[in-house]
Amino acid sequence: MSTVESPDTNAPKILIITTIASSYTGANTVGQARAQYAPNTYIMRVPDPVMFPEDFYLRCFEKGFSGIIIMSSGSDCPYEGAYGRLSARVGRVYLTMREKGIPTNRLKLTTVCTVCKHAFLKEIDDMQKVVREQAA
Amino acid sequence: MSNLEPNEPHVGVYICHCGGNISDVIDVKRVATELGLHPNVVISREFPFMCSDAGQKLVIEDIRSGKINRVVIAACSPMLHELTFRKTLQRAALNPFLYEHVNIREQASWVHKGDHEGATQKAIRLARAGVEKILLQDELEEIQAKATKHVLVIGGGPAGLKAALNMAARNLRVTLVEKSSRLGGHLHELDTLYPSGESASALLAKLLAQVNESPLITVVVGTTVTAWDGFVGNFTATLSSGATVNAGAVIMATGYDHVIPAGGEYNYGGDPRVTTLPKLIEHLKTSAGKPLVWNGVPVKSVAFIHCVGSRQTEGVHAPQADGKVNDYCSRVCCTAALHSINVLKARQPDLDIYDLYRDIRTYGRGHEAIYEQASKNGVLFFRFTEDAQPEIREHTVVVKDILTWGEEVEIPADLVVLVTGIKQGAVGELIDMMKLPVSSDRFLQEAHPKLRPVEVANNGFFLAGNCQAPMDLVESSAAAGAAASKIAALLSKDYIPLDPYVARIDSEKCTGCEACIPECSYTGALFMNEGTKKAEVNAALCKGCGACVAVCAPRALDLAGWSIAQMEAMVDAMVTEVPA
Amino acid sequence: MKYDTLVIGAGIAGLQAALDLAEQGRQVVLVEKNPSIGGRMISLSKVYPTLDCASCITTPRMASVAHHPNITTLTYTEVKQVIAQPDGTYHAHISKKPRFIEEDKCIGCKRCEEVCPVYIRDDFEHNLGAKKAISIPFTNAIPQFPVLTPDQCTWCGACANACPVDCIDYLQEPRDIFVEVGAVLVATGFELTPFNAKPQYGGGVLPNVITSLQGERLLAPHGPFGRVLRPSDGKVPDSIAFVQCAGSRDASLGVPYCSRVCCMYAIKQAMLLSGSLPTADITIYYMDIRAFGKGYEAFYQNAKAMGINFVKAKVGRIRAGEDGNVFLRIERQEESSQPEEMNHDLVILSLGMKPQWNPKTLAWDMETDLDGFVKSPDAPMDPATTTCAGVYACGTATGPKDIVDTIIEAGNAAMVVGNHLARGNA
Amino acid sequence: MAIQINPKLLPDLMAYGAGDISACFNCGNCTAVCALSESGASFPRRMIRMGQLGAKKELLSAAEPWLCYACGECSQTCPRAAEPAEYMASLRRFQIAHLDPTGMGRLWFKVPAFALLVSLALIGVFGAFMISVKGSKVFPEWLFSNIVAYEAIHHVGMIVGAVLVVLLLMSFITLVRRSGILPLLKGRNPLGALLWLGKEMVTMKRHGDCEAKSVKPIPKHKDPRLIHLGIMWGFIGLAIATSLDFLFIYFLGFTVVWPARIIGTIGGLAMLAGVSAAIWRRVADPEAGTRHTRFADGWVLFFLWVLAVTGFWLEVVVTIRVQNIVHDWVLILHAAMAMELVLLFGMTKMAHVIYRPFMLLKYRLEQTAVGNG
Amino acid sequence: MSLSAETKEKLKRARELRGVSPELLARQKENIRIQKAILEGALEPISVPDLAQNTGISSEIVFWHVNALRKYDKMVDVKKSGDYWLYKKK
Repeated sequence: MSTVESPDTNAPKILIITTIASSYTGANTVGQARAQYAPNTYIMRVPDPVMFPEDFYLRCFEKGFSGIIIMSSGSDCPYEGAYGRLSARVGRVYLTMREKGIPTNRLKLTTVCTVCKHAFLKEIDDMQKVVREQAA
Repeated sequence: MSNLEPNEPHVGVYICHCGGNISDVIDVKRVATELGLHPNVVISREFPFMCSDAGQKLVIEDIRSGKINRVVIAACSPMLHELTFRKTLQRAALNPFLYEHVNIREQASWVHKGDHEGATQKAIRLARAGVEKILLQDELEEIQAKATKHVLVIGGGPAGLKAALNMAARNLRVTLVEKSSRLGGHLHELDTLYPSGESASALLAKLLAQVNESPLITVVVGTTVTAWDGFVGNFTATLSSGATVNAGAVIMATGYDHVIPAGGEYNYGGDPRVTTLPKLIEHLKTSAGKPLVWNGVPVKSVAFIHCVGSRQTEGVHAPQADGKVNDYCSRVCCTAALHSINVLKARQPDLDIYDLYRDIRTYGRGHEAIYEQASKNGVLFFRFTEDAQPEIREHTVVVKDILTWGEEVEIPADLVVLVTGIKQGAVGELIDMMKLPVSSDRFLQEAHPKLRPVEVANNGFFLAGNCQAPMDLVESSAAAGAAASKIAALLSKDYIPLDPYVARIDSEKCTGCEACIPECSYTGALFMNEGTKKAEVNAALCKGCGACVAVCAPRALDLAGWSIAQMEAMVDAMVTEVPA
Repeated sequence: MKYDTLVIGAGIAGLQAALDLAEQGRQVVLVEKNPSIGGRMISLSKVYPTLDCASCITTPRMASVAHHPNITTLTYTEVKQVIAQPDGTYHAHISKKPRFIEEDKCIGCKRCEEVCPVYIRDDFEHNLGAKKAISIPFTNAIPQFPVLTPDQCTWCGACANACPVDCIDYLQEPRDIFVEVGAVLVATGFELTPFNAKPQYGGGVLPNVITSLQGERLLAPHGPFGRVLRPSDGKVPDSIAFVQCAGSRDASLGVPYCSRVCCMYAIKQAMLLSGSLPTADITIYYMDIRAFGKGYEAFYQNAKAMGINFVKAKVGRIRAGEDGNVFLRIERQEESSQPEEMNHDLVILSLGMKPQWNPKTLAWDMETDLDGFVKSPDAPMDPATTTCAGVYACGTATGPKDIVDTIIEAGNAAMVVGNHLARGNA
Repeated sequence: MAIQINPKLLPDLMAYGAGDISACFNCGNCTAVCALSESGASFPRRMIRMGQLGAKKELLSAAEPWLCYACGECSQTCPRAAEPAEYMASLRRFQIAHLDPTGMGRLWFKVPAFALLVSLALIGVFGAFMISVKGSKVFPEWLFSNIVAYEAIHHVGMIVGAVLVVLLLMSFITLVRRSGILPLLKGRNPLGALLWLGKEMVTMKRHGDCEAKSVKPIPKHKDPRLIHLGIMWGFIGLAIATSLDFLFIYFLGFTVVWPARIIGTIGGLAMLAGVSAAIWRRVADPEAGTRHTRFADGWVLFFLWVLAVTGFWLEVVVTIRVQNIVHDWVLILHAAMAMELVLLFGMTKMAHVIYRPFMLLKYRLEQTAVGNG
Repeated sequence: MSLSAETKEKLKRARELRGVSPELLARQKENIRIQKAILEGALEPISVPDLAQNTGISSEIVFWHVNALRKYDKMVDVKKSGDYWLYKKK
């Protein structure tokens, strides 16, 4: 079977991990405002990214994601202590990434609220630049 | 025909057009065809409105016919309709958690309008990810929390009083906690109420009498909530008195504060002839029909300036304490100001009154008549724009008046009344403690303005009155009634059904390493069973954050409905190629 | 038949109140005079301030009501009389209008509609679109039964011939239903102020002057033209005007009150228009912008930032120009006092709200206020109470209001009705 | 320089009849709906706002009140029922009253009882004057001529006439000064504007424009433009007839039926018809433009009507040459009322005969200046 | 499928009871004429103003019927041309 590959199939992909409480709603807000961004962005919804072990992120890179943005709830986080744990864990992921020679700017921990439209778009924009540089 | 074993997951996939909201951008037929190729997908359809009755019927019929036992719907945001379709599955007698909602509207068709191919491919990948996730999903059961038939109302203003009375009428016990020393809130400040003109004191007396009569309402004044614990159906509030209150639900009726003009705005604080509307109303209340005298000087002319502390623009207005301006409309001030003006004019017909506004927002029932009455009373109106604020001078106010084609007009004024807005009360600590969401205007955020207007996203919290947004008495009474109505339904049974998304442990895999224990922030939620030497979870106390999951080396811990395996399967689906 | 509550009107207010009551364990009979539940909201395009599509919020509620075990829904049915009983309950006489089909047989297959040769104006599309003399009211209608319009039918028999289940009944008569209820909730909603009330505006005469509800249909996903086109000749409009206060705040029309929703729906429609017609000029002529609700001011400011023109002027006259264009005469207030004619190719009159139904027709002691809406004598603390014991009201039956405020009021009404029933049982 | 507010002017203006104008919320509907409002001559709202702010000087010099023909469309469509048309009428009264150097004009419009008393008193005075001068047979001769010498009466009459001329002159100077017409005339030939004015006065085209835009078609018998043309041309006809009559009698010693009598009769009929229709419009079926008729305005119509009717009466009497005491009374009444009308000309609605053309001229000069500039 | 005897009888009774007004019949005839003219005039993609000019029917009425026919699958919109859409018989 011969398939014509769309340019998108090979385009670098970005995984966006969002929280139900804040950033997922924030991503909806962006949609409601009809702001536009590229479709190589895959939004994953979780109660809190604190659930992911370190190897989850490395596995994502291995499987084909070029960039990961973790949009946490930051100080708005409904779960006690979760943000601190998460940022510590991401710090450990960075160490492993360095060891493995993966540029650390391919993983970004940030905070996006339910109405943070501009922050959301800016993070995507920044990461698009990173993954395009990597691809080039 | 599918060659799946009967006990294997049979997935039905439904792609919603959402009118043209999705199908105008995404090739929904192609998405459905592509998903149909998945070995576990036995039905893959597209449909104009999945949320419509006909759409839901389609799902029900497919389930009832035995063709499918897992459902994936790619449509709008799950925030809107995940619950709708769970109920659909329930109607078809299928476990409602064997359902995955894929968002291809807010996060695909709406944001990739210019790239139909890219959006379609993304939709295919997201729908596939949904299929992979649901394939690994087990039948979850709702957790039933005990329903304590006791409600905590925080705030003893009219909204809190009204909510308490409503719930007492349904035989729910209520504890009403008021920070100040007396019930009634801002009703104490008011003279007469618009549009009826009735006396605020009389109304308050009536309400207080009803509250006093009710054996089910316990009033605690001069008290705050100092500690907060528990979950819907079983909250525990610790009061400043040291007492604790057990409640199944809580109504936030914490009210509002007046905006105090900041940084010498309109010379407020510096010029004794500049005051605010609340202060004028207080004066009206105490001066009982007498002509207006301010600082011992009889007043002949008054200028009212609207939108002080409301509808502010960055760069024009000084920011509030948190660095943001109040860009919202305070809703009640236009009518309140005009009502007070009419009261003044009735007392003192020869008083010259000037009203400087941006838009007169007498929107409510009977409000426009108040505006008209003010006009007929001879009040002279001036309209200014946000970028040309009126200027206070010696005994005059100067304004660039739109109604006079932008000419500068000099208005004589012995007294300037700033029509100040409303802001969120000083409840920062309380809502931090309760972890309640706040909107950009600092008021408490409802779960959805239309679907769940008086509920907070956090289970068991309800909103009544001005803590949610500025509203007048009629509106906050309605909000209090609506919140009470939701609680009457919530606490009507002996238990409250809760989402089952909590941590769970495969005790076979648990090595008893105890690494997870310090990760948990919720007392009693995760603990070591002394007998088995393995970790255990108390589902009613677990909040489902998943912090413990990440550190479990043998992967014995997982979050029900959000397992790492599911997430990994989704990642794999997202990166799998889509044929063009 | 006995129920706890009779809810009159199955718009968003009636639906929400019925659901809340049913969730509290009350038996509700919900009476709707139209062939489908859903009210005005189901016909709207999107709703402010979140820009959710109206159907997305209404249809699931409609489905929940239709399937709720505690709710009996009677559509195409009118309340004829409500009589108070000495024990404080009410007896209601309800009349079910003939759809001219047997509902227990009909499978909603639409074959009758396909074959019917008579094209008539579609009231759901506010006459912009067409339907057949027998047709299902609209795509998402609940129930999915067709209705035959007898005074437009030529009795040709085509529908009966095509019906696979032989459910057409050409001689169907109205049917009486009697119910006993503990309380009544009036949620009868609004209608637009008359289109032609101000002859200076050419409403109903100039084809490119349309009502705001027609504007909603133009913008709705399944609208009559499939896209935004003007009615006179199908041109893609390039310059669109909204005339605010075209039916409210105007003593000369007998509607001195503010209809509360028109500013916001006009801003919303303007935003949607600028989304679907990015190059079009859109102007809103207004007296005061009343963006008073939560998030509304930000919505208004967004619209301004999007390039929608806001002109403070009350439109005086509207006249026909060339090629279907329309001229609006205004006083240029913000610059000088000079009058000016503005050229647009589509004009939307932001009409106001007046009560859909006068409860006095039921000859009970329920009063309306000067504005014609149901009187709320205890308004500050009990907005749902009426002058009639055991009868409550909510939504736009008690005055103009938007969906957010209506839904909150409906929740409150459910509480108050429930309290009334609880008192009765005690 | 910022505009200074004078809040006391509006209540004063309202005393001239604009009783509802405080309800105005400045929406601009009146200006937008008005067929005659235009760039450089925008009304009624500009005038209303000036009134609200208390800009008395602007109001007294404005031509706009005279550009309005009270079609009533603004009042019919006013969202606040503020009656802008009536406000414009009040401004006309206000201007007229403020032109009267005696200050009586203000009382005349604001206090109906005053107007009634003055009116009746003057009829009495002029009646007495007539009786004494003409030596009527109504009363014994001694009653007047014995007490007051004919000469004395004559002299008083002369003095009153002189005072009247001075007052009218003063009014006219004030009018010219206030209206600000002089700078407009500087360095310009007013002939074009005068021609335009003449044409406008003959046809009242602007009045017609105003009605052409009315949403409801106006029946001919209620058409205010026709009514006004009838009154105006009737008046002019009568004036011509009277002058001719006077000339013929003076030079020939007798009058002739054509043209004097015929023009007079036609003029009289036109005026009678016009005035009757105007009264009927106000009494039988008042509309936006007519429902607020003030005593001072009704007075003019009443006087004109009585003058027309008594005029015909006398015409018939002269023609059939019948003499009796009733006819004498009618003659005295006719003459007395005519005299009163002339005397009060400057402070009543009659002044519009000067005001409107004058202000139309100013308007034309302004508009053409704008056009040229 | 043909009408059952019972339905036939009901139809006959309905005709007797309610009747069909001459205005309704005339309108129906006119509508059929207009729709025929529109469909015949739209064998190739055409705009509403052109269709109106060709058929001599006012563009407002043409547009209403074009949408009626579109709704019932007898016409389709093809593409936008200038300020107008082009419609075609299906």
